[in-house]
Amino acid sequence: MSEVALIITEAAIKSGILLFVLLTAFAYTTFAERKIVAWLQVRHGPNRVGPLGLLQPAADGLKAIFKEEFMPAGADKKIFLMAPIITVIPALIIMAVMPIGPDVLIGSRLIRLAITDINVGLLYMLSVASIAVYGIVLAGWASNSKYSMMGGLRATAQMISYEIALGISMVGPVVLASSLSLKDIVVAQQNSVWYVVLQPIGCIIFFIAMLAEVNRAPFDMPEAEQELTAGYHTEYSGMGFSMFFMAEYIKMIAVSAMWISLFFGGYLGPFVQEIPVLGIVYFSLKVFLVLALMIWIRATMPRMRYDQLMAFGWKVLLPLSLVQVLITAAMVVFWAPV
Amino acid sequence: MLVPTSYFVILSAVLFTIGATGVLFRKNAIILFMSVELMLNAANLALVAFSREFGTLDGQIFVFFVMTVAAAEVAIGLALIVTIFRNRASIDVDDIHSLKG
Amino acid sequence: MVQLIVFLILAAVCVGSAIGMLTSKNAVYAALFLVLNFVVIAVFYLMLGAPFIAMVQITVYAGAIMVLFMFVIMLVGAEMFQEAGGLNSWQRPVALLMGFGLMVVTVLMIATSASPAPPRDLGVSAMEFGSPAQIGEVLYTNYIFPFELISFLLLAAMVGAVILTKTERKKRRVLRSLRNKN
Amino acid sequence: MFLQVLTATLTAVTFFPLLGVLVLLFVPNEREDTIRWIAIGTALITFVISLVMLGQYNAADPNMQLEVLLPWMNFGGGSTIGFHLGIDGISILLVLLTTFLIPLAMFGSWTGITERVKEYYIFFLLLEVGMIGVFLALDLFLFYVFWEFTLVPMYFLVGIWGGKQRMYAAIKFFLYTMAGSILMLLAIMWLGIHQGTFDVVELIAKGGIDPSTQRWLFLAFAAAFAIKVPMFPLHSWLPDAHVQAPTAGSVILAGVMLKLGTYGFVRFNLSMFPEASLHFAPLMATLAVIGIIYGAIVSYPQQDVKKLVAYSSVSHLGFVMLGLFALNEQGIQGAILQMVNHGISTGALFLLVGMVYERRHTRDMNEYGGLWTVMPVYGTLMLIVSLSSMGLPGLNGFVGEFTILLGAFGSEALGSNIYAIFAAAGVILAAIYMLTMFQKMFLGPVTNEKNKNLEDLNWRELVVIIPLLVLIFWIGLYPAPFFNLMGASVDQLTASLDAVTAVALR
Amino acid sequence: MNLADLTQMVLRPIGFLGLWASILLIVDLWIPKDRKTITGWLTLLGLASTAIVVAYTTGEDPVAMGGMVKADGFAYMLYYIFLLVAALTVLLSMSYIEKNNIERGEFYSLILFATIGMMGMAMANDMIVVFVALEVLSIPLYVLAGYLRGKAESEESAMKYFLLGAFASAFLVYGIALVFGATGTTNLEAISAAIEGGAANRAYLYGGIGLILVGLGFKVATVPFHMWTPDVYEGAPSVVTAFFSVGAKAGGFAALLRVLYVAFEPVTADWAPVIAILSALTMIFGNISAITQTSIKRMLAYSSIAHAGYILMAGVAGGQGALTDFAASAAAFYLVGYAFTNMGTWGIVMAVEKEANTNNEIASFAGLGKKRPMLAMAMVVLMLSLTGLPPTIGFVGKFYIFTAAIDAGYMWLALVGVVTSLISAYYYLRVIIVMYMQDGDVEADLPWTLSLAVGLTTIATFVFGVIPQSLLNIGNDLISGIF
Repeated sequence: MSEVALIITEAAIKSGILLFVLLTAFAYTTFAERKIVAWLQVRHGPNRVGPLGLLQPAADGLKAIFKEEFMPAGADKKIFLMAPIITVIPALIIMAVMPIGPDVLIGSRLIRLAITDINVGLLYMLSVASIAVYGIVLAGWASNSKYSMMGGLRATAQMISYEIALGISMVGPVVLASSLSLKDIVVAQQNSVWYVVLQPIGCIIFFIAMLAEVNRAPFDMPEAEQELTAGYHTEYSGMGFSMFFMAEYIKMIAVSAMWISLFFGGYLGPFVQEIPVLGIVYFSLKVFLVLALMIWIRATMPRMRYDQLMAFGWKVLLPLSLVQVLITAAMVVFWAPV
Repeated sequence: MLVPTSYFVILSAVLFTIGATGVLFRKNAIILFMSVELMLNAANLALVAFSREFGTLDGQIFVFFVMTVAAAEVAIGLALIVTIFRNRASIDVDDIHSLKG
Repeated sequence: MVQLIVFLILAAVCVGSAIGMLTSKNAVYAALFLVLNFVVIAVFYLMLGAPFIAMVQITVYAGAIMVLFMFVIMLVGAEMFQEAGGLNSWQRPVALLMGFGLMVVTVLMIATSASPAPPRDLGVSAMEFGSPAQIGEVLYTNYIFPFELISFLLLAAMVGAVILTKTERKKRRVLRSLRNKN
Repeated sequence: MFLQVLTATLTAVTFFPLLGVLVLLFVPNEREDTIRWIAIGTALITFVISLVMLGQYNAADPNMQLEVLLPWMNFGGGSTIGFHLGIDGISILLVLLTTFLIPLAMFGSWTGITERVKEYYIFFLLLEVGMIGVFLALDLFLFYVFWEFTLVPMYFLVGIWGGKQRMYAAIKFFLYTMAGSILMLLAIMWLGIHQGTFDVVELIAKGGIDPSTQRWLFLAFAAAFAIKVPMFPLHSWLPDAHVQAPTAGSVILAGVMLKLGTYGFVRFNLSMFPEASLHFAPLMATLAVIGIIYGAIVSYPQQDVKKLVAYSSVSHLGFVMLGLFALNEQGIQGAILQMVNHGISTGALFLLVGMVYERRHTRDMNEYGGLWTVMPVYGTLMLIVSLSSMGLPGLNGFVGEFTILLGAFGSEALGSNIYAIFAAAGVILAAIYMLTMFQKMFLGPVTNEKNKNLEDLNWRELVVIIPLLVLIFWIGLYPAPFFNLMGASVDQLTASLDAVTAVALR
Repeated sequence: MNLADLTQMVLRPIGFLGLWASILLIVDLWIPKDRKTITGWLTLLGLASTAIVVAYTTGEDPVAMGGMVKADGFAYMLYYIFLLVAALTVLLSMSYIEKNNIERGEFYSLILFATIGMMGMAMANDMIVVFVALEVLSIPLYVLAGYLRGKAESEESAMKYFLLGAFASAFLVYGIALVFGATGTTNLEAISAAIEGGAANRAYLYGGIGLILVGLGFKVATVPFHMWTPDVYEGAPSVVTAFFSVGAKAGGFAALLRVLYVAFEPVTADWAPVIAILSALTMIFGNISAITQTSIKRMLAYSSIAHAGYILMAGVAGGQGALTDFAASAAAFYLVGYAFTNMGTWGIVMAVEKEANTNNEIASFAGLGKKRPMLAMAMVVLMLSLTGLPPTIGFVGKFYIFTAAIDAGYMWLALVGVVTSLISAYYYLRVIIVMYMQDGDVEADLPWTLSLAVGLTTIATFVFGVIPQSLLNIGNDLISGIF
């Protein structure tokens, strides 16, 4: 087989695996969320379908598929149908540059445990994440409903605002590793320490901003049930609704993966150099912990008021992240690269 | 085989003229503004193509600056549109007729 | 060859979306067409060895600028405005014809004068060409002056946008009463 | 050096009126008489300074005298612009005429102007600066500055204190004159660049512009001057401006401003572009003759006295132009003297018309009739001045016109007597329209009730007219001193012209 | 080269002003709302001290930042003009923005930012700096044009200005892209060298030059890219109009002349006739359209178009060796003259204007000659200067620029210039007529800052019209042998 064909085959296989993993993970994240929240609230959560309710996601999926698609009156049909798709696609491709383990040798071939590793990886994730807004804002607009519209607009404003803090808080690790490639950043932490040690503020800012970016509690304003009756996806049902749901949870996974890669050494862990496959395990474990943390927060934190949320983003997070960049730059200049 | 630079330039010229036509053709201030953005993008495409042709990064850097400027322009432009809308619920440039000409 | 085919397909999409933007009645559609156009252009950037610019293109243009557009369109309800009459009946075809003529002339001019040969191969450095590191290197040395200059631009734009849109409550009431009078 | 320039006679005579302006600025508006006295006093002192200048002047020297030269500006190209003043036989009489007429005109408008008095006199003094400057400037740039500057005060004088149609007249006057002068500006710039200097004396000395270029330069300068003169067919602004201007304005307009044009022809066209002058002499002479006849014919049917006098100016200045383009000594000498004559006679005519206008507020001849019986002194004066204007021997007009005709007859440049013959016919026509006017207004019985009780001239009006009358007789009877003043300079000019003529006719 | 190079001597003026503007933004927060005049004075202080910095910077090695900028005499000359214009604007605006209830400290900062943009344009030696500086100049102006909040015409004016400005920028960028495609560089001197080398693709090059001309033509409002001017000038707050009718124009010309004289010098013979025709059209159209205007703001708008034509005339003379200096100093001098004259005129317009954008008819000047003789006299001097009559700076400027054109062999252009000056006399005179020869009940509101500005400009207009040598020397000394 020629080199080109090999590369294509490799990429195709990796993509297939990733897709499968993501979809499964999505399904079980929803399940996990319901379970964890239930435990935290001293309930049982889903436990009817399958042992411990483990088949619940499958049942939910089946139900969504067979449910009737409902088209609101006066909706812009084309865009109404397109919006969920536009939301899902970025969510699916965002993980393409995420390294989930060190390079492994299979036969004579060095396989990277990421679909691709490009030198603008971090930017890629950021840009794909920024595209995701469209689905939401279009869904809100196309539904021809006040509440959807408000939800959509709020989501847009919120995401744009927090994207800045998110982007700037990334600069710290990037400067320390002097690369925009996620893989390089992870490797750099191998040689130094996890950047959470060097970048505590950046780490926290990123976490907060990423919660807002994926519209998770306490920043789930756009879909606030009490005010907006679920926001931009109010009018969606069936597959449309589940696609939004899917996008949201996959994005959760994606940003969690980003967070750990930037600040918690990604796939790094004991003996990962010797046994590369351990990287995948560490990676999955860390992601799961972050997801659990997010669910925990959802279960315990009250929702923020919208204006407070915006003010917090612009007046607290953004300046803080700028200060963080300044400190990092000073550190790098005066104490030589760490 | 690499695509010849002139193909990109021709494409960019086509986009540029479409944009320019849009500015002359449309009346909705927002769409007019979007046409301008299209023109800028056409210019950017040409710059990147030339940059590749000469093997220098100057063109790419220029594009970087154009994008920054465009972002700033959009901030101002949209602020203006919002302001005007507040006062008079229309952004049709023909409706803006308290000034003649 | 593969590249050429990809180019031609994408170029068709690109021009198609541009025309779509031009002819859309609905501003939201126009904006979406433009987003598509920008994304395609980003792909061209990748083809031209400018990955960094491609990513910035998507983040800034598609992710920020066009979202803002969309936001404003929805906020002010601009998509509802039908262009009543628009240009005078004879002006429209004239404008279109002029635009088309200009396009043909430009294309012919470029096509006849520029060499159709593909650009030279960048060789080993091809992988690194246009990488963030390289861009940064140039940006912070040769182009440091415009880079600093642009900070004033951003500051001014920020101040300006705030000034333009910030309304004091009192004034608003006056405005509203004025509008009611009219 | 700067101080020297500041105290030089020519600088003093040019800019002294500015001192008066400065003083006037601090006088309160209400004290009108004070304002008048200060203004007239300034003008009189200026006249005295000009007499001092006359004393310092050496009539035997044909070159520029009492020169003032100060580098002024440099545009970084080669040519420097200088502040260059000087006087010679061609300009001295005109300077004296100006300084002489201005106080008279001011005095004459004592009762005529009652509104915005201060501004009026300020503009008048500014006008004086501009006109004297034009006659003295020896640098093209400086000349142009003064030349254009005269427009502004005149524009205001006509526009603010003029008659009913004053705005129209003012704008017409301004645009017409400016239209000509901008062409001259182009030529000036061309000369400055290609000849490397803006200095008139240097330019004349340098010469050597090739004849075909000279022609268009000549035309460009001529455009400015011909409009100002005004030559037929560019005269249409003149009746409007004259009729609408206040009396003193008309006096200065006719008495001095028209001479700016004829002076320009002598100083610049004849001196700097001799070949072109020779080339265009027949054309200019033809236009001049047409002007003489046309002016006279159009004057005849006018009912408005002022308009009549205005058109007669077209005719008189035709003589001046004819004399100039005879391109010989008599012609030019006569022309220069005729400029002075016209200033005096027409100035006096306008003043006299103004006096009766102040009494009756009309200039329509039909309103008058038999004035002689009511105002004998006025009638006598009017008669003398009219006769002078039409060129009766023994009065000044005759001397000028006769010399000019002599020149035209003997002119090699024109090469034909036909011009002189037609011009002579103009003298006769002048007699017709002048006498008709006189007859209509002064002779016969008093037909109009309103005229019955008109007062004759008072002492102030006599003070204004008498000096003019003295000059009318002086020049008419003993013109030699005037010819002496200009003789040497004109000789020098004609010598160079003759050389050119000789070459051309060979 | 690194960040430390930003402290290079030649960058000090622009850096100093930038710092001042930024600090002013912050300082302004502590200045009480009803005493924003303090901010105005601080702005003036900043401009004055920048002028001092400029004076101490002249004579340094001009090329800096690896050829990005070239702060030579031409740039310094223009710095002075920009600082002057900005200072006059600040002086004019103090009472104006207070009167119209738009008093905010940011107003002054925006003026400073725009000034920074102009300075950037004057020192640009690379297309990228031209472009960025142009935008730094334009964006504050868009905001300033819409500063009369709640006034529809001001907002519309800003909108129009903005859309056309953005449109023009797009042309400029595409033009630069094509020139880059032809020569492979954006550095002005390198472009020139590449063209001389002969390798440049002519189609790209000429297309690029054309589009750059269109782009900059929009900015400086030459025919046929002028249609935005009257509306924008009329709708914007008068003080802002004054600012951009001089400042923005000067900045645009600075860049235009530099680009033409330096980058496209080898192909002078090809672009000079185009510039000549543009210049002629601009003069003719601007002046003829001004005749029919009844609003003084629109009249001045068209007049400013016309004046762009005159300055453009200097463009044709350039690119021809020694003549280039001559033309450049002519343009600079004309700009100085125009700055004084026009700022003064707008000051008077503001004095007569009761509330923003009212009382703008020329007819509303009726009777000014009687009521406010000094003010009317000032207006007369300024109008004469705009017409180009001696003894005013406008005349010297026109003389200078026409001489440059004739020197370059464009006699016909000079002819168009003088003929259109004659046309312009008609409508400038009309203002004088109305003031002096018609009666009216005009009221002029002259706070002392306004009278100071008007007085200074009028005196300068007159004095430099009579003894311009000192000014000429500055120009000649600074601008010699630099292109």
